[in-house]
Formats: sequence, C-alpha cells, structure tokens
Amino acid sequence: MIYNIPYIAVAALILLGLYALIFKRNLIKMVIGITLIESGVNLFLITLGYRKDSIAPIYTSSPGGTMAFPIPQALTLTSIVIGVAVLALMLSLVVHIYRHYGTLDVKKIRRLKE
Amino acid sequence: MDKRNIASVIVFTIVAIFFVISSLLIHPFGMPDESEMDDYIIENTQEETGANNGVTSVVFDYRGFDTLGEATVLFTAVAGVILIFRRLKND
Amino acid sequence: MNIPDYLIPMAVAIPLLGAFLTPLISKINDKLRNIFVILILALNAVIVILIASKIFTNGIMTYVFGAKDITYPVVRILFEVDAMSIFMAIICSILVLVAVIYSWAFMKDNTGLDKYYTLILLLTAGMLGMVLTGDMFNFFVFLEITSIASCALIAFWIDVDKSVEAGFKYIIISAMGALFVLFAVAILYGQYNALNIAVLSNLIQYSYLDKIALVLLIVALGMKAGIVPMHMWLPDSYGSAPSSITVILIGATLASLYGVLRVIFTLYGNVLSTLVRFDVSVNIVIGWFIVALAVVSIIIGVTMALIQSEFKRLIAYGAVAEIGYMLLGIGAGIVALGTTYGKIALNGGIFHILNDALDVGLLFLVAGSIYYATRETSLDKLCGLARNMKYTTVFFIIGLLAVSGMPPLNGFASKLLIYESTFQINPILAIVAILCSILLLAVFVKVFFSAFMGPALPKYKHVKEVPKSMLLSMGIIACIIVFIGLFPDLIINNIVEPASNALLGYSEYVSQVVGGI
Amino acid sequence: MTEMSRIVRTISSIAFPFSMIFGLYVIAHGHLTPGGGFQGGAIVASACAMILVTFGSKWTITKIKEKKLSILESLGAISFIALAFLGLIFGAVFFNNFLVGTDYLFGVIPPTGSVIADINTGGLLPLMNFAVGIKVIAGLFVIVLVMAYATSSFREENK
Repeated sequence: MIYNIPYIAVAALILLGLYALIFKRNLIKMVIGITLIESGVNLFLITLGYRKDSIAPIYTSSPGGTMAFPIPQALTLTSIVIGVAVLALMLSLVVHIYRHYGTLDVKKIRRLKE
Repeated sequence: MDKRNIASVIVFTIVAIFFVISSLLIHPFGMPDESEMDDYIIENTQEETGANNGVTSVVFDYRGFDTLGEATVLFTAVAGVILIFRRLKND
Repeated sequence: MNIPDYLIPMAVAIPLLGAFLTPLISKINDKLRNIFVILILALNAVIVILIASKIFTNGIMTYVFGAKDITYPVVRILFEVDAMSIFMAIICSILVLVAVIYSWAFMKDNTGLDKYYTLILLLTAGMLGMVLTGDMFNFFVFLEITSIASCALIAFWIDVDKSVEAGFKYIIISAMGALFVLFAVAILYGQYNALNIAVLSNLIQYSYLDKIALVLLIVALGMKAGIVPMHMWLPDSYGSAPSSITVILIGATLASLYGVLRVIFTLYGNVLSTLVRFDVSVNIVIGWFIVALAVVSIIIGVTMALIQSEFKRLIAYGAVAEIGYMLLGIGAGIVALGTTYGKIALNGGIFHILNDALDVGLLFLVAGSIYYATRETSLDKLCGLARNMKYTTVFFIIGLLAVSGMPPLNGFASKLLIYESTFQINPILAIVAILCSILLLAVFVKVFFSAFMGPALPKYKHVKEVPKSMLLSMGIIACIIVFIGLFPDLIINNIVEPASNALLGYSEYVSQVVGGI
Repeated sequence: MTEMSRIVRTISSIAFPFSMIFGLYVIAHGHLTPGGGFQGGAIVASACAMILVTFGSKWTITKIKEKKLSILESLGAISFIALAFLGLIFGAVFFNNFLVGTDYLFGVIPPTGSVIADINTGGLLPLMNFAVGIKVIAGLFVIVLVMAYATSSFREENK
C-alpha cells in the first residue's frame, strides 16, 4: 500500500480538479480545475514509467543500473506542451468573456439559452 | 437549480469512483508488469539513433510524428490567440 | 496505376506544410493566399482519393514513421489505414474543400483571415490524422489539434458575446474529454506497455481497468461527437460559428464518432465478438447501450428542433437527431453482430455518416447564405426570400428533403436500411425512427414556408443572390447528394460495404501489425 | 503592463543573457543531457517573458513586433517538417533519421554504454532540436506578448 502513494496523489489531484470544474462558479477557477486534472494525468503517466531504484534513461556519464522508462517521459512532455496551448486559449477566451459581460460568474453569463 | 446540483454530484461521484479504482488497481509503484517496448528503446537508442538521451530519441526519432503534432498544437494555439486578440477593423 | 505508400503520411503532412506556409504567403497577397489554400486542399483531396482507390481494391495499408518495416516490439508510430478510415477521410476532405471555396466570398470583409485559413488547414490535418492513425497517443495528439483549432474558429466573431461563450464551452468540454482519453491511454499503456491500437487489441483482457478505459474512451469521445446527454455544446458552437466553419465542425464531430467506432470495433473487437459474461455476451450490452443513446438523441434532437427560432440552432438540433440515426444503425449492428440484418444495419449507419455530413452541411451553407444576404438569423423575421434567392431556395429544398429522408435523395437510401434492419430487432425502434423522421420533415417544411414563402417584405426588397463561389460550393454538395440519391447501390457496394467489412474484420486489422493471431 | 522599478530592470537585464545562454545550451545538448528543444525553448521564452514583465508590454512591442515572431515561428515549424521530408527524400521514409552512421555532420554513432558526451552524434536529432527550439521560443513568447499587450490596451480603453 505504501508504494501506491503517487497514485493516491494522482487521484487526489484529479478529484480536486473535477471538483473545481463542476462546482465552482468562477471561470478562472474552472480553468484551474482543468490544469489540475491535467497535472494529475501527467503525474499518472510519469509514475507508470518508474522502476525501483532506476536512473534516468540517459547514457551520458551514467553510473549504470536499471533505467526508467523513456516513453512515458516523452508522452508527458508532449502532454505538457499541449496543456500550455489549451491553457493559453482558455485564458484568452476568459479575457474576452470578461470584456463582454464584466463578470466571471458562470451563472451570470449564460446567455446561450434555448 | 437543485436538479442541476444533484446531477453534478452524481456525475462527480461516478467519475471520482472511476479514477480512484483505476489508481488502486494499476500495478504497484515502481514495479511495472511489462517492459518490452521500453527495454527495446533503452538497449537500442545509441545504435539506432546515435543519441545518448533516451527521451530525446523517443521524442524526435521513435515517436517523431507525435512531436510534429505537438509542435503543431503550439502553432495552433499561437494562431488561435492572435486570431482572438486581433483588431476587428481594418486600418 | 502505381500508388506509392508514402502518400499516406502526405495526407497529413501536406495540410500541415500548407498551414506553416500560409502566414508567409499572406504577407504577399490575399488572393494568392486563398488560391494557395484551395490548391493545397484540392491536392489533399486528390491524395486521399488515390489512397482510397488502392485501399478499396487491395485492403489495409500500413505506414511506419522512420523505418522501412515494422520492428518488434512496435515502438514506432504507425498509420494503419483501412476502408473505414479512408471513408471518413474522404468525407472530411470534401467538407473542408467545400467550406474553403465558400469562405472566399463569405468571409471577405473580415480581418484576421490569414490566421483563419491557417487554422482551417490545421483543422484538416488534425481530422485526417485522427482518422488515419493507428496509435492511441497519436490519436490523442490529433484530437487536441482538432479541438484547439476548432475552438479558435468557433470564437472567430470575437465581438459577438455568444460566440465567445460557445468557444469557451467548447474548449472546456474538449479539454476534459481529451484528458479522459489521455487517462485511458495511460491505463492501457501501464497494463500492456503498448500504444499501438492493433497490438493493444491483441493483448486486451477485459479486466476491470480495461472496462474503466473503455467507459472513459466512449464517454470522452461521445462527448465530442455530440451524443445526448453530452450534446450541450453542439447547438451553441454550431449556431455561433461562421457557417463555413460549422461545415468543417461537422467533420470534426464525425471524426470523434469514428474514434468511438474504432474503440468499440477494433480496440475492443476481440472482446466484442467472443466474450460472454453472466450468460450475456458483451456485444448485446454495448449494443443496447448505444441504441438507447441513439433513441434519446433522436427524440431530443427533433423535439428541441421544433421549438427553436434561430435558423442555425434549429439545424444543429437536426444534426443531433441525425447523429442519433447513425448510432441507431451502428448500435443495431452491434446487437445483431454476425447476422445478415445486423450487417445491413451497420451498412445503414455507416452510409448515414456520409449522408448526414452532406445534408446537414448543405443546410448550414444555406443558412450562412441567408445570413450573408440579409444579416438576419431569427426565423421569425425572415420572409419571402424565394423571390430574390432562387438558387439558394432550390438548394434548401434539396437539403430539407435529403435530411428528412425523402426519396429519391440520399437520406432516404440510408434511412431505409436503418428502418428495415431495426424493425427486425425491435419494431418499436423502427416506428420511433420513422415518426421522428416525419417530424423532422415537418420542422423543415415549416422553416421553408416561413422563411422562403410568404409575402415580400419591403426590407428584403434589395436582397440579392449570394456570390458565385458560395453558389458553387453549395452546388457541389447538392450534386453529390443527388448523385448518391440516384445511385445508392453504387456507393453502398463500392464504399460503404468495404468500410463496414473493415470495422467488423478486426482480426485482419490486428494481423497487419502483429502478424497472424 | 507598466514597467517596474529601476532595480528590477537592472537585475533582469543582467540575468537575461545568462538565462538565454543556458536555454541555448539546453537546446544544443538535447541529445546528450536532460533537456531538448522544448525545454530549452521554454527557458529562453521565460527569459524573454521576464523582460516583458519588467519593462512593460508597450516598450517590448516597440522592440519586437508580434508579426515578426509569428513568422519566426512559421520558419521553425517549416524547418522541422522539412527535416521530416528530407528523411523521405534521402532515407525513403518520412521521419527517417538518415544521418545516423554516415559520419557527416552529426552522424557518428557513440559507443554503447556509459560514455562521455560527444556532440557530433544523434543524426537529425540536434537539428530537429534547434528547429523546435526556435519554434517554441517564438511561439511561447508571442502568446505571452499578445495577451499582455491586448489586456493592457483593454484596460486603457476602459479608463
């Protein structure tokens, strides 16, 4: 059980993010929720690739020994950059929503009703 | 408004259960069951790609197309941000 | 004709290269840029059709990035293209080409057009990458490209508060969906240490984790495909985006639907056809689940369309109902897996993907033309437009007859297949489907009489017919609709049948990579 | 954004070249040590963002226009995809690392096992690192610059 602490951290991060996304009324907090979920998923990916007592998969002056998985690290790198891109777009839309409505409260800006 | 809240609570609970169960059921930390694909890369990165850094060899060689996609995502975001903050009237 | 293998990555690389070049070319001249974009997309359509001609005769093609052959274990990214993928690729490239031709006149007065065209090319690359790839993580990357590009394009009219809000809603939904997909990919990777769809499909055990991954993938991709109850974003984004973008968004939505199909039929194909749990085989459970979603989508789509007063939102709810029809056919095909009428249902569902894209696309283009001519979106204020806009009226009639499944147009051909096969499974399903189809016809006929017929209002006296490029693009789609309506068997036998065989023949898909199971 | 106090400006202009050099080092040694085009690009872009924060977006946008950065980004992306196309031309496969084992440019294959870093290894990878590095520097900086400039001009409109 003690070995699974990183996974518990993953679950906690994702749940916090989902909580912020679903129950918070402020748009910025919703954006923070998305980024929290994203960090949770990234942590999950990188955790999957760890082997006990392993070193980074780099041969330059390496001390030798088992190496951690390189693929999850590459995938996490990709996922982080994608997260930055999504975050930039979300924040620029939030700026525009604030310009139009003068508020960030999600209940006050629902103009797209039937 | 109450109905909406109840629905959100239900959705939250179901999704939460999914994530918690999957983080409990996956292999213990530091002891992956399968390692065929990653061992192949660790063994062959120097011969096949000439790079000492295994992660770079994955990023730019073995999964180079992903990196093209990733660069494209950044390009898309830049285009999107510039489009959103553009001037609306021609000078 | 000899068709080289390297055309497959070109289908994605050419739009990408075009997208990277567009900012430089628009420095020179705006007209040159428009021609350049149209040429790139036309070239891309030609490439897709060349690949298709080879695949419909020879079967699955694979392409390995960075090495000549597949090495084991499969570390490199593969493109694995079967008839279903190339079927979707054809739909996407037709829609994008039409939308770009339409944009020439439609978007002429706007600023920021260089980024607009760049994003269209990126969106094309994203959609084609989604449908052609054979790697789960690569699928996720292209899913993100598609959603980011379409989000920025939905919010194109940034001074309109509705479109900003729709764009924000869309990006939240798609970011969450993409993260679910990534989590599912991570679960599969952690268990089997593989990312390739064929390899994973060969290894999958249907453990608890696999079930969670399946549910996450279906929920996330279904959310992006606009299936009820996750359809909330769809009318907003379809209604608020420029019409040319809405047409491309249909392609993006269908690419997500393709993801659902690929996950069910190929990734879990092994499980679907063989596994029996608690005396009920898995395909019955998944199949009825999809049929239930489909019926709900049809009913909600049609009833919500009845009460809309805005033209594009009305068509968007019609699109939700049409997605329901596709799912009805596909779900019935999964329930009756292995029987002849199950095959017919699957054919009907897949054929309806093509027909829906064309019909709904045509209707959105008509709505855009009306907006272009009158600057009005509310149906209550439009009246008597048929006098001044003859061609547009004709196109609208074609679109409304096709979308509500009237003979002799293409919607009828696919809906007939769905009706007759679902009747075999449960007559109630067929009756609901037919009734909703009639209601959809009623909705659109009401629109037709209120907007196009009636007295000529003085404020629409000076309304002119839309420019030629817009008529041309609507004409292209209308011609394809009429052609498919006249010769449905030709399309079914040559394109739809191979696609449904490809979906069902998961063992072939797997053996292309794994080498015999 | 308005500019910050003189102390902050002086310190950041001293720190700027060092962070720039460090970022370029991370890009150049991407195939040998931890790092690569994305990471190094992010470091250089943060150095630029530091200048943006301390000197204000008004001043920065007079020094470098967002259109130029956008073109720089396109050039980085084009060179990256062009390297992929070179693989198709010389190695017959898209994304083929055809330089490995040719002894030209970066083509030397290092001995297996733990080795001292050799810069001329890796084939196409260092070149791709540079292409992606340029792209990421320009891309991240242009996002920050455009957002900062646009929000500060909105604020002025509201006043």
